[in-house]
Amino acid sequence: QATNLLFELSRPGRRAHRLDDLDIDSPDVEHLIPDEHRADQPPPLPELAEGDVVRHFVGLSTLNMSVDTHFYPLGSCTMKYNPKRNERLASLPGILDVHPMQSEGTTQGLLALLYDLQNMLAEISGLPGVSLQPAAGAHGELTALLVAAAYFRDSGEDRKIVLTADSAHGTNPASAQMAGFKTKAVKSNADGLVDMDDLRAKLDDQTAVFMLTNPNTLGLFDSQIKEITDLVHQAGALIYLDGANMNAILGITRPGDFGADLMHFNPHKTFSGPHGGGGPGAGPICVRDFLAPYLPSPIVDKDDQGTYRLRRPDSSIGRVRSFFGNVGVLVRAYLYIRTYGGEGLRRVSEDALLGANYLLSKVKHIMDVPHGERCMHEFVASATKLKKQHGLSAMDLAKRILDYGFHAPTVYFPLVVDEAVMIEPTETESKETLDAFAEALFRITEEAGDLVHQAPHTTRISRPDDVTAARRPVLRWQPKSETD
Amino acid sequence: QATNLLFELSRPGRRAHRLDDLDIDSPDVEHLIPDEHRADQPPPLPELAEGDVVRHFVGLSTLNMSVDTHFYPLGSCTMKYNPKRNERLASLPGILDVHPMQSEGTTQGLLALLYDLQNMLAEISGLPGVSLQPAAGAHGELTALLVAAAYFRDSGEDRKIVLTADSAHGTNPASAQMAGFKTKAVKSNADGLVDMDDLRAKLDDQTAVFMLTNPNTLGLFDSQIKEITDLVHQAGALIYLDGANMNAILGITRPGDFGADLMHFNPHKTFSGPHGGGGPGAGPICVRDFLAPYLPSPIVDKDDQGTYRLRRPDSSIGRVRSFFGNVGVLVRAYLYIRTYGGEGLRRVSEDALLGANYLLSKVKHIMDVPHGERCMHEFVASATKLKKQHGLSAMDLAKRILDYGFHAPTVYFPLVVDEAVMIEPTETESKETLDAFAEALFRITEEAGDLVHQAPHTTRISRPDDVTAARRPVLRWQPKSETD
Amino acid sequence: MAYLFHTDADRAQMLASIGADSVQQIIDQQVPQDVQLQRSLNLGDAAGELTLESEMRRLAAQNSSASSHACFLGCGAYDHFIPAAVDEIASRGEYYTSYTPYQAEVSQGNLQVMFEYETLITQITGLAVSNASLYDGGSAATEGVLMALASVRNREKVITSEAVHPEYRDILEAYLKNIGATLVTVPVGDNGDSSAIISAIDEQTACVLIQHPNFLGRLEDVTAIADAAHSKGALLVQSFDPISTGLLKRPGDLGADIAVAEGQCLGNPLQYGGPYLGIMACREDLVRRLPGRIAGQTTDRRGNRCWVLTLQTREQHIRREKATSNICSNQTLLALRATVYLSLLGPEGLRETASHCLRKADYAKRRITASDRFDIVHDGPVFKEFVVRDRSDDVDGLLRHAESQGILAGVALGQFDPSMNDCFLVAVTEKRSRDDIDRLAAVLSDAPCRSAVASA
Amino acid sequence: MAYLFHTDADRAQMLASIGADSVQQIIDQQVPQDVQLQRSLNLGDAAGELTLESEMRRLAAQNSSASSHACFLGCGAYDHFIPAAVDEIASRGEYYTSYTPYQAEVSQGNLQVMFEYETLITQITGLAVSNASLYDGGSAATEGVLMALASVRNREKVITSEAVHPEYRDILEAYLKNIGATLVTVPVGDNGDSSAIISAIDEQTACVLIQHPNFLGRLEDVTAIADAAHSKGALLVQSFDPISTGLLKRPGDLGADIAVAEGQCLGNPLQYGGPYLGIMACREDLVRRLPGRIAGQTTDRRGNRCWVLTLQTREQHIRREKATSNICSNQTLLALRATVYLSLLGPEGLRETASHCLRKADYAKRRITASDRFDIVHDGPVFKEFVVRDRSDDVDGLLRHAESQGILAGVALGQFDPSMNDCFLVAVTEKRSRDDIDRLAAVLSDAPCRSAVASA
Repeated sequence: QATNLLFELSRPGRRAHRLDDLDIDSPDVEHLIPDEHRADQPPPLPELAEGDVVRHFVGLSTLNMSVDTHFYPLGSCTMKYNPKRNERLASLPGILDVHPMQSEGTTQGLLALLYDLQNMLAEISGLPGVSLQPAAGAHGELTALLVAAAYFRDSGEDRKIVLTADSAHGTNPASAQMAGFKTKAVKSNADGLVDMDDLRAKLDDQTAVFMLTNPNTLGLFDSQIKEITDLVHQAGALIYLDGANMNAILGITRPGDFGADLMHFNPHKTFSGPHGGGGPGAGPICVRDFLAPYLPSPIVDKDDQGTYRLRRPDSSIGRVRSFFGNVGVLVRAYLYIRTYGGEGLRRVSEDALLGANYLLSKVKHIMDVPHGERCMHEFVASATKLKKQHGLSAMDLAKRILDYGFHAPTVYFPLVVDEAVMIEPTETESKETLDAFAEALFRITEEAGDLVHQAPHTTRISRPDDVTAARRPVLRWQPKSETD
Repeated sequence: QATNLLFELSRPGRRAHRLDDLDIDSPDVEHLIPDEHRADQPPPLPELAEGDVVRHFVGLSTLNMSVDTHFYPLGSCTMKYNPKRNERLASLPGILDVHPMQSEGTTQGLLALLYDLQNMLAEISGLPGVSLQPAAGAHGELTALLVAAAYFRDSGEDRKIVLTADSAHGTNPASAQMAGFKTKAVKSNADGLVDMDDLRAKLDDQTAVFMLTNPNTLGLFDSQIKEITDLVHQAGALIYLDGANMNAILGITRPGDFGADLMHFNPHKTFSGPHGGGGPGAGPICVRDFLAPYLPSPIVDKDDQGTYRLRRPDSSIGRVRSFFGNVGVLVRAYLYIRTYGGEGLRRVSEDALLGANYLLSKVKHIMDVPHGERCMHEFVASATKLKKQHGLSAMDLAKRILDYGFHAPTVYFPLVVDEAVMIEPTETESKETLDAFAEALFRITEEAGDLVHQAPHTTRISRPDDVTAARRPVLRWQPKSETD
Repeated sequence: MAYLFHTDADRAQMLASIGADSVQQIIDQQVPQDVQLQRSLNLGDAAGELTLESEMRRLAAQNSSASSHACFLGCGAYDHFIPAAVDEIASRGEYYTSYTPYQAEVSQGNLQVMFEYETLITQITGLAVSNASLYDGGSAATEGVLMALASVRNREKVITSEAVHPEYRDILEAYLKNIGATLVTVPVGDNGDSSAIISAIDEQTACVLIQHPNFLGRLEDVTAIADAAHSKGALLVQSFDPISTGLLKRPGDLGADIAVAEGQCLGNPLQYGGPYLGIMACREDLVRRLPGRIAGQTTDRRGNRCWVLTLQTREQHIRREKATSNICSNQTLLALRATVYLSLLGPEGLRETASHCLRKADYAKRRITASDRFDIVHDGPVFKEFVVRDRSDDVDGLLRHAESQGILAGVALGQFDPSMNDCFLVAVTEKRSRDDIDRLAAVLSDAPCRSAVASA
Repeated sequence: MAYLFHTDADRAQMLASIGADSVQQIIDQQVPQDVQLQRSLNLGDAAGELTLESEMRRLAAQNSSASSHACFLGCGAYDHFIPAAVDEIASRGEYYTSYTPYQAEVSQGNLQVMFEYETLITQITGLAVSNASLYDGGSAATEGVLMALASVRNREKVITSEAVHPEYRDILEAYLKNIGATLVTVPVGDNGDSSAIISAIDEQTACVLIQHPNFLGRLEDVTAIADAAHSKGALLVQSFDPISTGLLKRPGDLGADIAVAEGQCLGNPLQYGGPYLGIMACREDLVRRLPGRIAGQTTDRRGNRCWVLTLQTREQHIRREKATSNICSNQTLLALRATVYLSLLGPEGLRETASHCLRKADYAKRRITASDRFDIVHDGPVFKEFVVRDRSDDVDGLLRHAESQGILAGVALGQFDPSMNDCFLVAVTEKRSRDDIDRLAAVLSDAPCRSAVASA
């Protein structure tokens, strides 16, 4: 399959897309653009025929694993089945071809959908204020922290510290930093939950927000949750819930009910918007009523006549993105929620729990699972013993499993577990697939030597040299003459 | 990738598609269908989840070579690039969702397109009567022969013999047989063209039609063409042109101009309708004016008011297919012709000739090409010498070339060349691809032994047992209990 | 230009390798001057993608369709729902830009799909063998008759019924005309029973072709006809509705020897009549007369299970004039769609779909006949299609009126049979909502009458 | 249910392996009773595919769109033509159902696309390095400023202009508010020259953010601003229109240090504002401050060229609070579309597209101003967008009237700047036909006036 770069396939004079001759009278380009602005020639893009382009990109696609082709138990990423109906319906011209600057009068259908989605997310989260604007989970975190900052500023409180769990996604501290906060990490205890003593020690009147992931990145629901949220609220701080793991608790428990004040959703995870090779996602946030006035603009309102309107909240932080938000992703989330309905969504989480606990019940006989007999929608195993006894690292395991036709789990995250192997099967994989995956893991533990250390063997490439890539970065193709 | 059959993936109780509850009052099924008609249970179809189904069929697709992924020089099949715009435009709801029994008043756009296509095919063929109804090339042959039979019946002539070339596609004699004719084969001469003596010997007042492929399946344009058609016409018979090779002569010469009376087009070849894994195609036919009254019904006419109407020709043979024809394929043909225009279509054929002659100029140094230094859009090489000298048969060559990432040429056809290897590069492959293919052929001739005899080595399966498949046919999956 | 590759530099190098000055020279060396076209084809200028798309959108907007209108048209082509996964899979280039699997090693995807399709067809027909598909339901019916003629030696009579799709009978007639077979078409009796067909069967009869549910939507007494045919040594060819097998007994269970069908309803779009999917299945002992491609299971040199085209000795590229049929293509892409469709539905989904059609059709009957102007012509059970009589005898005006109100209300039957000039055929699929049906009934009952309602 | 797999039998076996009686028990073992939801979510019933499709079609039909109307709206989102091959490729499951290429061995498709995308972006920007994409043009502009602030130590002033997209400036403000940077926004002078910006730049200035062509369509004097910034030790961040590079000099050629853009125009659908594509490129020496994912070239253990995510030490999952940015996704699917789009266009296609936009915009200007009611506000060159003044001062009425005639005529500028209440912004892409433009002019000139035309 394709290995040549587009640029290497280029031949001067080849063409794919062409426009027909202009059917209007118009001065030449030279008369419309002054010399000082006009380029002598267009950018040196590759020159290709349409057949080249299609074969190239179709060929490249076959070098990817994907949910459509493989089991993809990448922990924390919720790689569930992406419904084809959602792709079809999000592509209706009355959705796909709507311009963001159209007037409200011409977008009532879409605004109705977005309004309903706001309400759905409020119901699922138990938090009434909703902004659909953020473009990704991390963007939602940042937005929520900007909201919190504005709230404290308005309240005249000078709180500059954000607490994060040491098991948190790296985006938590990074988002806090971008929102102008200093961060402190709260330790996990031996059970993988929040260390209450450490929390108490770090919580004070400087604390603005405690960012919490629950269930956390170990796949554990923190049973101390009410105690935690009460403690934080008593200190005058807010609880932010990282919603990356919402797939575990839909209809089972609601962040707003267990004490969260702000949260984001990852619709591309929880509500099966496809991940698109790394994006686009979306990161809508939900907040308590007293925080709603600070949400970014616009949100969708419905007036007395039943007309949908865009509105800027009274004390809005402004905007975090141009236009409304990642509407294409949001439409898919809406369709997903409608497809299941309220009871169905709970069943999603139940099946996610069932699948994860079933796989856990098999994997724990193969490798260590440090934190407990039960998990929510994912669990974290450790290759520490395997590494000591057989020289089999988490990396080896991840690489070798590719040869068995499975995508690898997440490895080396969360940082609180050595040689972490984080497995999230999701609810859309069959028992047969989970059995086959466990069987493959088991077989790998009986393998040894180069078979595992040099794995994968069946893929086009194997163990790329990351170090050289970073030390002497080659970040673009250049014609020979330029690189010489 | 997928090897399990759908039926093996089935688990009782799994479901994908569901309908919501009926929103009407209606008696139960039992009251609407009497017992004697009602099945106790629905057919024993497999039970699968949507994710199963998608992963299964996406996985299977990756086991195919295709034009989108590989060079596919399958002689006589014209595997050219299938334009993506045609797929998009043929899928517009106003085309795709039109019911065949709609009134003319509701289908004027589509009828206008089909009317234009009739005229385009008449212009390209030089034959004014057009039927778009036949569903495939072979169906077009049969339809044209039914037209010829009706014509002779009306003329009171009892002509029961159809002549075919010995190099002809097998469909020619088979179609003749189905139309109630007896067939005789006309030999090829040493140059691969029609043996004029043999033609003269076989031509008499029993001859209804001479079915001719020109350029023929050797990729040769018969330079005797005028002599042939004159001779046949003098005998009171008709010339049928098998249009499989029209990609060679668009705008260069027209069948009507060189003496053909009837012909079919293969729009899925010549006009790049995708081949769809073996279908659908279409087989519109064009005929001389005196044959037009016999065409199948309906054809599209335009009345004085500019309204398009369906019409049954006066002496129509009736129908050869339900409804209008393979409209989806015809729409793509229309779009293809519009995309090139008149001069562009000639360029298509010129580039097809250029590519084929270029590849010929390379291949003739690697293996025998028995018929001449020049070809039209394809040529036939022979592995006879390679087989004698290196034990490398046409089959070995075809199988081994797969390992190099190319689809195989057509082999063992036409029958008039021993160890035939029939190569049609088409105009939508680059010089680089042709060079790489020739290089691969050359390398294979330097290989030997099991490397070629057991090839391919890189594919999921290799050299299936065709003999057992035919002797003890297994034509469906059955549950274990049934097969035991 | 459009999809061409060769640059001027490529052309020069290629011509040099060929040893020709120009492509025109290559042409002149082969195509006699006197047959060369001395002008450009009169087909207009090349149109770019943007131009073509604008034009096609305009042209498509001139057609009504099952998207713009509520569609109650049937007659063998039906507006059933097509799940999105069907389109998603069938639009993969590896399927639609591949060809007939001549090289099994690089066609296992298509071959396995063909084998799965064949199995699914045996499951919905109750017969042992299916081919990999034919052109459409109409030509499949004719191929079924030809196959029966070839299987039952020395008999030339074919019996069919007016209750078989008139277009299918047109095809049959065109094919049979030149090969010396006799076609007997039995009129439909008023009571709709099978006695006329049964009494037409004799010792000269090679086969009987019936349709069940029939062209007018009624259920035939297939078992009785099958028994009668078999007792005279004839074969029964049954054209059936694949969706109906979610509720009705299957052809094989009813005694048919050969089952044929239009497979459009199984996940294939209407597209004004084609490409469609010809389904054909038969008894095991008839397999070597079966036309069209067949995929079968075997093993490769390494012992792996795999699939190949098989029984090719029946086919034209080997047998030439002795082939069982001239057909050398199959409708793989449409068969793929049917395979995905049936996989998504499964037994319960097919039953549910059939049941919705049946019950909505029944509801539509009742709603339409709430108006005095309309009768249902036949008593007795139907599946998803039924004949309505307009007592005002203005079917054409009625249907044009409905079109203008966004409804494709039915197919005028007068075009097939002048005695049914006051009748139209209404088909109801699972896609028609209660609202669609209520609007249909309202539009029909509100339509202006050319004449007063005839007295009852 | 919908996409779930487990049958009752599966459930029983799985629970047995787990050693639990029920899923509820598994929940109870982890989630305290007092936080469990004691009711069902109030989200209505499950909707089947057919139901959902009917509803969505109805809902979509309530929106106007660039399909139903001739669209002259711009402001950073444009109705450019998208070749069908872009959709075909991006709809392959291997692309859209995969995730961030954490395992390079099974992600070479996405990684190579990212590397090709980055190269193409360097080609259209004239800068040395590109990341693999950001959220959208607006957040990219802000990330560009943050990057400049981090690169130029100890300066906190950011200068921008009112001629930068107002929404982009809103984002910038929201981000800068909490991190102690000072934002200075320079008004647009009547003559549109760059003197105001240039004179605002001082030794405290970390960077200048401009847009060229600017929000009102005009061309800025980028080189002069770049020189001024550089002479004071500040960086220039330029937001540009990727399509314009078919004709205009590129940001890197003009002296920009960091280029950002909205990449929607490169083959991505409008979809009411997102998801879109944030483009960002910079000078080589700034690479370690570049936010977002970056793919780089390397070799594997067998010595084969391949691609990996690289420079990850900048990223949040390693650096956490010391990361250059919190962004951990990129818009791969949209970057793929842009990559395919630019590959299909090539240099000549991009020039042709830019040239059609330019010349059609010029034609539209002349047609619109044929009516006395309308002025073009600015002299001087524009690319594809320009400001029209309605001398009758009834922009809202005008635009509503045009909507009713099937035309989305422009964006009212009063919503951004009350002083431009009588102005609207018109964008013309290559998709607008002569007929579209003529209709636009006719509809505008025929629109009813709220008041008489003000005297000139």
